[in-house]
Amino acid sequence: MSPAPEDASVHRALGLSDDEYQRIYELLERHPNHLELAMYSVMWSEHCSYKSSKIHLKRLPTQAPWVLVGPGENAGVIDVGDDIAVAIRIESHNHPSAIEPYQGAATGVGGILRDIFTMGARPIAVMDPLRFGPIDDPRSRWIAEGVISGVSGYGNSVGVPTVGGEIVFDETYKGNPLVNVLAMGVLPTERLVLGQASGVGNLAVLLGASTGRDGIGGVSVLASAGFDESSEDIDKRPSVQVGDPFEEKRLLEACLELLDQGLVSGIQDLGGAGITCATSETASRGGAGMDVDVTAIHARENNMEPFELMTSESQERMLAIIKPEDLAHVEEISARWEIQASVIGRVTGTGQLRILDGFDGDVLASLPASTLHDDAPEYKRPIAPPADLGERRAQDASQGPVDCINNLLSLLRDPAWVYSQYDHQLFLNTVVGPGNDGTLLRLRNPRNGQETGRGIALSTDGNHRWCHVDPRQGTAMVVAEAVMNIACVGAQPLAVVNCLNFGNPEHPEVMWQLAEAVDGMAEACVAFNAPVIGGNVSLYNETNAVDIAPTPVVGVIGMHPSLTTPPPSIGFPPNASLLLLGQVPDTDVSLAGSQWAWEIGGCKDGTLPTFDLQQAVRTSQFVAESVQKQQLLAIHDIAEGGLAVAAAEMAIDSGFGAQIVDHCDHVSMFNESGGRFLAVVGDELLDDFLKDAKRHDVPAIQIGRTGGTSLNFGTEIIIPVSELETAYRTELPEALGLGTVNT
Amino acid sequence: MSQRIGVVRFPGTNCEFDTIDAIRALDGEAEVLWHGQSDLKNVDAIVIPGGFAHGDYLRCGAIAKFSPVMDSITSFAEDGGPVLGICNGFQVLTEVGLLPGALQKNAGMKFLCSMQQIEFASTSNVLGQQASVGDRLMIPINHFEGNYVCAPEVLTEMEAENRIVFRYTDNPNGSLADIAGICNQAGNVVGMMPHPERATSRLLGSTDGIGLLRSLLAA
Amino acid sequence: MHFEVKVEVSPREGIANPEGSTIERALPALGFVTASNVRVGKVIRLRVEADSSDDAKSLVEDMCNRFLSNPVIEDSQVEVLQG
Amino acid sequence: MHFEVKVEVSPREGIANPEGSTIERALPALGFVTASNVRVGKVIRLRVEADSSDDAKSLVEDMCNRFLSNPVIEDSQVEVLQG
Ligand SMILES: Nc1ncnc2c1ncn2[C@@H]1O[C@H](COP(=O)(O)OP(=O)(O)O)[C@@H](O)[C@H]1O
Ligand SMILES: [Mg+2]
Repeated sequence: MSPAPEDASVHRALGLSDDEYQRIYELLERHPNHLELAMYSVMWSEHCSYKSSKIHLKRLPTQAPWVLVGPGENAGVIDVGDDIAVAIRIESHNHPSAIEPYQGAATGVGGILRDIFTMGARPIAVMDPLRFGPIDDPRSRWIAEGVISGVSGYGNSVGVPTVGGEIVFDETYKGNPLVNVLAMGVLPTERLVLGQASGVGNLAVLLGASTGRDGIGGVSVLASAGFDESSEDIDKRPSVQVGDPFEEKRLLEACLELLDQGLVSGIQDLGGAGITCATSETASRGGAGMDVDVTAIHARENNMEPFELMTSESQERMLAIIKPEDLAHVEEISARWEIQASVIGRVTGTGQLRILDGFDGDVLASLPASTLHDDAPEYKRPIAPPADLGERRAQDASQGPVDCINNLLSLLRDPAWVYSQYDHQLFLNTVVGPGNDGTLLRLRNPRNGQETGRGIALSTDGNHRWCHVDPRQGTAMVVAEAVMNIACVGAQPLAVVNCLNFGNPEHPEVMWQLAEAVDGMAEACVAFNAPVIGGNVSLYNETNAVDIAPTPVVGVIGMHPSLTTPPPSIGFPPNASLLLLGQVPDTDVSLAGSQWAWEIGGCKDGTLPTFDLQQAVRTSQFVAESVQKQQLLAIHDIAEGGLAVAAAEMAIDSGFGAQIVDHCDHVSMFNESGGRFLAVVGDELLDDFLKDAKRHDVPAIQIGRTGGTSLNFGTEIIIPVSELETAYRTELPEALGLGTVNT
Repeated sequence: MSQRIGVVRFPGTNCEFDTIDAIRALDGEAEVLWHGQSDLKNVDAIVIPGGFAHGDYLRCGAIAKFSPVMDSITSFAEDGGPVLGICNGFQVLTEVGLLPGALQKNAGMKFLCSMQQIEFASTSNVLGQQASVGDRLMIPINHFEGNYVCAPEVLTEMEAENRIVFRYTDNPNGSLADIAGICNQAGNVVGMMPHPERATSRLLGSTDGIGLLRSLLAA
Repeated sequence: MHFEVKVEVSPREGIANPEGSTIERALPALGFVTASNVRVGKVIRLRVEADSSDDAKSLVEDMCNRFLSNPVIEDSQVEVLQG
Repeated sequence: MHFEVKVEVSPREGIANPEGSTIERALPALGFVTASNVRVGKVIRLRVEADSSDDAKSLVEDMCNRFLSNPVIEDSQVEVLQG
């Protein structure tokens, strides 16, 4: 047992537990000073250290022959052939977006892009899975509107297209929106660089924006003399970061040019924990140490304290490790792109991260670089399923005010109001953009722009309702949905990234949800042969001690092997056969976890319909191949809102209706059994197609014909397509189109 | 025959390589012209592509207009050289005064990215060589500031001189007189908000921009 | 009664102002005098109906805090110009 | 000498102001008092070096005419706040 610190209030105010303090004492074999404490506190925060989730994340499959870089680096990287690699990552910016929606979302986009070009890749796509409180809640509308403007404002200006995403409104996110952002980039495989510092004597150059007092957050307690007196200054400290897409754009171009010219041996973006994180991670990944001169950091404000400089989360900065002889060249490129470049560090062979007041000045902090992350605590937090799980699962989710026509109309929502604010076409790759199932991009060679004749498909998906009812199966269904979305554009999955948005990890039920979700994700990823190559965990998503519904969000990336013609649209053509593919709902079909049950029936529990993962694998593979062979006139997967919503979206897309036999009760119309698609096949191909399906062991039943001006379920439910379209198009513009109020 | 096209790159420009790809796909040659250099490298025509030159800070084009390359382009245009400004490029051309008027924020105060139908209102300019008045094209738009305004007498004059090049058939942004593109008196300088380079491939949904770029290449 | 009101919304002290910094960086390069501390904000002028100047002010202040600006990053100042 | 200067750039009379009109349309729908004549402009504050207040003003006015505002759609006003 080590001696107690002089003043235990210091580390506690910084968010470090007494045990964590002990650990630091043991690692340093002395008491840490305030600067060192500040550095440990940011690096050992949940956000940076994954201390609650690490033990579970180990159960995810991460390997495949095409995986070049798995979890742990800034982004996952896969080899997609032709000497091209693809980098992909997803991250959350939930809490910042709740306070300042525009900047929260904007800096979220900026941050994830840096993760991509850190790997040497040019970012070519962003996706934004978004979740907000109810659309009739004014504050949720204000947050939604600000977030969407922020993604638009930053993404468009920085010059990376936003090619898809999600928008979900639910009570569970009231007060705690989820703003996740995914980015994907391409690079010549040989340019892949990792965030590591090596070569004693090499220089660490800080590139980009000046360092201000942004996002100093918890550490700012160090600014006030005594920790018990509340200091006005602290409140004034701007913990809100403002994004500058123009700075990011110049930084991106400059970094890619530095990489192209081979001037960089390691590079790391500055995100959470700022310079502390970037210097310690690069040093310890490279098995080296680093001397950092705080006075060399270009600062936005005067009189910044060393702990402020070391922990600031100012945006649009990167740390590059270069050889001393290349400095002039690096400075020349930086100047051309009008970005600042300051030599703030030197690589040493000691393994120590030393913070100095001038390279020859006083030592302000000295700690083994690797202890900041490798020795971060790892918690095995208590896990317990909810005590009333049995009762919850016994509930009947099919009760409620059944009115199939109006129920269907109320479940429709067109996300076009959102994505029409995003440039989704830049780089001339977008074959299938937002508004469909998966997004499909041309894959071109990043060296010379040559087409490869292949396509990259992306989809992001989450479903808090399924995951609330059953986090394990729900998460497996979420992965399946993402795979099914890309199957609709002819692609098969290569890899998965995930963002685990959960409540307070100190609640055993939340840890149970997390553990179950990880297991469900692992099962599905194994089944689809799509390893998890990266992700992010966002915990403490709660309002007034109420946790959000578990919301694992996945991004799936897949490949279309021969992209010569666009895949079929989702729209119904006239006069063809409408088929239901996939798992045939059997007797235990249930509305549990469906949008109908939550939004209309008012029951949030029950037992999910049986989900046959292997069947979903076969079906989506079959659909992807059928799309590639151009056998389908239209295709759409069945997800939120069930068969009825899927059919309505197909009708709205083309203006043609369909006559569906049976399926005219609310359970058949709105259940969300996983692994199903609606496909439209021309009469001349029908017999062959059905035989083919049978050969692939994919259930396919003809449920109706397309055409006409209405969508019919059975003989009684008849809805003019124009009425569907009005309901679909008006909801978002009416709620958000006029502006919103901050309440 | 303008075979070599200079494509201007300001910090913040983002459509330069798309524009170059589209030109090369039509067998044209393309060169990047860096904003800080006044040398136009003997190109035969110039495109100022879309993006956010200097972040569009202050106003779109406000900082870009001071670039050395813009001085050279102004002389080039005054000598009759073909110049096309697309989106942000159109905004820059109005800022430097090669084209009249200004582009304000969209009437709906939202960024708009969508496929839009436009109609040729005049063909006596560098883009209209292979077209007829009334031809309708599907070309994507992608802007926040595309709402064209000018003084009433300027509009009257442009109409009298046949200088409205394109009009929207369904005005998306509140543009005066549905204007999507205009030209100078001589017809060698054209500015348009829609992006022809985004309409050059069947895989991407439209090929209606090809004729426009061909016309520029032939100017 | 009609009141003409002017609202000035400016970035809060310490909060980055990318637009201002970009202008600052550009000025000397464009041949203008060097300037420092460049900050760009918004000014909104409007006419409202209210019973008194004080009323007009508080109406617009509310509008300002909830709609025209976000107090987390912006300061705003409301001035009633004339009745 | 240092001078703090304030520049207000406002949409010209007679030119539509989309930002102002959007706010005007939104106000009643969002439950605020109805306002008319809403016009949104920019305010730029900067510090310049000059020999006198008059000098500072004319320096910034020049900057304004050529750079900070676009006379086709905007008017501008320069005010020297303090020396
Ligand atoms: N926030 C958003 N940003 C961009 N695109 C979005 C957003 N929300 C939805 N979309 C797009 O709208 C389409 C439909 O979304 P969604 O209903 O979530 O699809 P699915 O159910 O097939 O996963 C998709 O193409 C998606 O990418
Ligand atoms: Mg889908």
